[in-house]
Amino acid sequence: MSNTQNKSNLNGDVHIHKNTDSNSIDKKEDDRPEFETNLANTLLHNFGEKIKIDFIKKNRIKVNVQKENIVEIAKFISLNMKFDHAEAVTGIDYPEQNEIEVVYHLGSYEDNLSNQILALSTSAIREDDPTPGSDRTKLPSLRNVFYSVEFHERECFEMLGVYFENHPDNRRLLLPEDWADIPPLRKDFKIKGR
Amino acid sequence: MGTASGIIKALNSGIKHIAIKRFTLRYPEEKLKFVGDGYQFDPVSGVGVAGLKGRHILFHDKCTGCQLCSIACEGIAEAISMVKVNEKWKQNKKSIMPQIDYGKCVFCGLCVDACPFYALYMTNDYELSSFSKEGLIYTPAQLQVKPNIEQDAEIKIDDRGATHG
Amino acid sequence: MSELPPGIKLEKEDDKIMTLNVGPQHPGSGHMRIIVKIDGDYIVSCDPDPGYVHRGEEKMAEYRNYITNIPHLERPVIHDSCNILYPYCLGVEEILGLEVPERAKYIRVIASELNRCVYTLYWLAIYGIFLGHSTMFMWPTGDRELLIDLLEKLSGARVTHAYFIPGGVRNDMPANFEDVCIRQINYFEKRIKQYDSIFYSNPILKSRTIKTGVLAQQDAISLGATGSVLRASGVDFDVRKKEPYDVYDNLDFQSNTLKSGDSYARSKIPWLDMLESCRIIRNALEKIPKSGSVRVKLKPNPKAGNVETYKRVESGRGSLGMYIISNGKPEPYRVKISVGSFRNLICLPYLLKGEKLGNMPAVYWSLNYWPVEADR
Amino acid sequence: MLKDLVMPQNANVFVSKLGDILVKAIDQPLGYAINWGRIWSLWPVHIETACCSVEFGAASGPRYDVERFGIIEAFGSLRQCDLVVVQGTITRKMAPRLRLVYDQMPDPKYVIAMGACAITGGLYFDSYNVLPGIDGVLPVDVYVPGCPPRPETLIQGCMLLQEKIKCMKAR
Repeated sequence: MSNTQNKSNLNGDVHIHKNTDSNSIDKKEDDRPEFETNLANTLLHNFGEKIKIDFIKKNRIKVNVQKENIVEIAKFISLNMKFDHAEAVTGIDYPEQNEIEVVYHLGSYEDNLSNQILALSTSAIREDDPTPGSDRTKLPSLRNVFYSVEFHERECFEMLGVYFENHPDNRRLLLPEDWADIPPLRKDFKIKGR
Repeated sequence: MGTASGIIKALNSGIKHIAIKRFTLRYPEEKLKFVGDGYQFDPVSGVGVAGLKGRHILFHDKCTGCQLCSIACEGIAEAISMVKVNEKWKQNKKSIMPQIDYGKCVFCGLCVDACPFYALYMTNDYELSSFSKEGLIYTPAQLQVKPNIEQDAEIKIDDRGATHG
Repeated sequence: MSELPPGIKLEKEDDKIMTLNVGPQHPGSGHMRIIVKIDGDYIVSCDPDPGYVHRGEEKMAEYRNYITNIPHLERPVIHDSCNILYPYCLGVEEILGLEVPERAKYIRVIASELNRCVYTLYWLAIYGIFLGHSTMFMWPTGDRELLIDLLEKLSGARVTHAYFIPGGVRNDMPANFEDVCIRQINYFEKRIKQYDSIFYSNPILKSRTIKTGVLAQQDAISLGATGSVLRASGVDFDVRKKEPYDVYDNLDFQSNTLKSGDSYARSKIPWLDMLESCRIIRNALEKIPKSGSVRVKLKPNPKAGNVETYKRVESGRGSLGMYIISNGKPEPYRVKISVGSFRNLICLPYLLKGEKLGNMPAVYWSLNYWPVEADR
Repeated sequence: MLKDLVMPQNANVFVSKLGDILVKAIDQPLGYAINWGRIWSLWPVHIETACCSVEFGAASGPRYDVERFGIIEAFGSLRQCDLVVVQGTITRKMAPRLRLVYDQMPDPKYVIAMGACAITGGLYFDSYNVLPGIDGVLPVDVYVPGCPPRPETLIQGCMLLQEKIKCMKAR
């Protein structure tokens, strides 16, 4: 499905912001796809300083938000922009920046949005000596906004040690019951012989 | 549609199979025929030659002991280790050749892709079961033996179904 | 009593509610455990306990370079290995800036459609035998061998092909592959059309699956279901149609949708997809360029810039995405595999609640769930 | 002669000698018969540990049809089984369950390690959750290499196991 079709079918709820704000994206760059830029501008128009656009590519947008605002922005994305499910929740460990980034890849089953993936990323503080669940590595859970993230967040909790507040069921999912080491997907967890 | 007609329909399509030929391959007597002599790789064009990925065959007169196969396997299964051989080849100064542990090998064929001297190929031999782990380790001398196998059964399709023959 | 291994405890429940462990050694559970609480014959709640085949693929991928990642990344679904390598190859091609030759794109489509049928037939066989329909185990496993033969001619292995590689495919098609492929696909299509009479119109199957485990359209969307589970609930979403990759936009096919959302519809969608796959393969074999290169030559340790990419394809179990982050080293910084099985798992507690225990295999296997893939 | 032997004072010796002779005469054919029975009823436990179960399923399919040898018939109850085919990777979560299953089986029992992961860990030699082979968990009789092994290799492995049982002393 081409982008021109997408634009004509765009849902009425989404107000495309036409005026060039100081914060909005420069449209002079030709390689930026139009439909995706409009989507990003909708977000920028409504939240302004709270969000930061990482990149806009064909069919892919990545926005970066603070963890205090993520629930509010996710609600907006879910209700007004019609992104209705999460494809993946990825935790990425950055020991140098001392943070753990969590990326929600949000997709939609609406006809005009179905080729789009909106990556909503936020980051939590990383502790060098993790005690999963009781240290400062905490994020608000999006489970009440996107129901489909429930198991993904559980997986992220055990693999990266990010505790999701307000998640109904922050238990272990894949690892053995007697796992007592640090969460395995952290960079300081070394595997055998490497 | 009623239950009865559903049962009759299912029975009817099942009963037809009485007249269909047997599909079973009688394994120890018949063996499947494969494309070519096994998976090979042409480093000049950079494209493989289709074939079964079975046990390797090592050509001692071409192996230079460059360890590229071993390096390729390092990130995959660590199945290939270089061992000393009691042979003198002028292209192989260090006299080392790959030894493959089939307890670790996953038959991906990336070692064949890595070999630039046409020394390591894969053959159609797949019968490698053993009583012990040591029996799965193939030394360079064992690897140079060309397997002697008769594989000739092929799928034949006609009006009365598929069969091997 | 002997000492119990860690993690297994004997719980004491009240008289009415009983806890039942289904799996991991249970013919109906596969490689996972489902902890169900039952009241008489009715399931009160269900708690899936996956992770018995969790092998740390994502961690291992961080220690291997872009080429040596190929063999182990296909292991989660060995019988659908082309489709799980597809998004990885697409992603790495974007990261390294490779242009895939046209012929390789068509070969990829053919291989991935063959592989989708192989996967679906195995799943159908398992679904059949757990519903007590042993003919439905024998027929698909037999017909599967026809396609496995084709894939074996193409790639050299029965199931773990390791055939896709960033920049194309490992080797070209063998001689007269097209003729053999057309002949076997025609026969195969004739065979699977008979499944309708022996399986899908069988009153035993119908009484066990119709109106069990109904997933409404709105719930399927909000639970984030994908693949056959989603399309059985009436949502028309197929990545091949919505976000065509490689040459799928040149090919003639349709995505199948059913409305009812019960186990019967979920079991029928993959079968309809197989018929569609046969069409795609024939179409691709007509359009494929007759000669040309099939692989871009790669350097041994290719390096990439600071790029991240999320690519997805339609696998046998639904949308399969790979999120690859590169930081300029020969190894990826992070690989996340987002698989259809794991996404569909969340439907299981929802669907089983209030269902009878005897319907559990019918509902559980209809989710098109492959535990090894979900655990990764 | 015989009359000399069967004296009241050496009757005990005679009986024990006769016992030895009887055991020697019967042991071999009886043991052969017992082993013959065991060879043709190698029924595996239905425990799938990882992805090799795909090829295990294919081996029971119409093309290879291992049941024509009387072996590897998929079976429900582990109390009636005498073979564990470890179908692939054993993770740390699965290992205690596998041992639990093995301990519950009646003697005699045999183990086939199927696939590279079950033999040495295979591809997952550096994974944090995978055991490096099942030798530490179960005593293995036959190793079937491959990733996964072709059904032919599995059948060959079963035949090796039959050879091994033939040479075993039946108890």
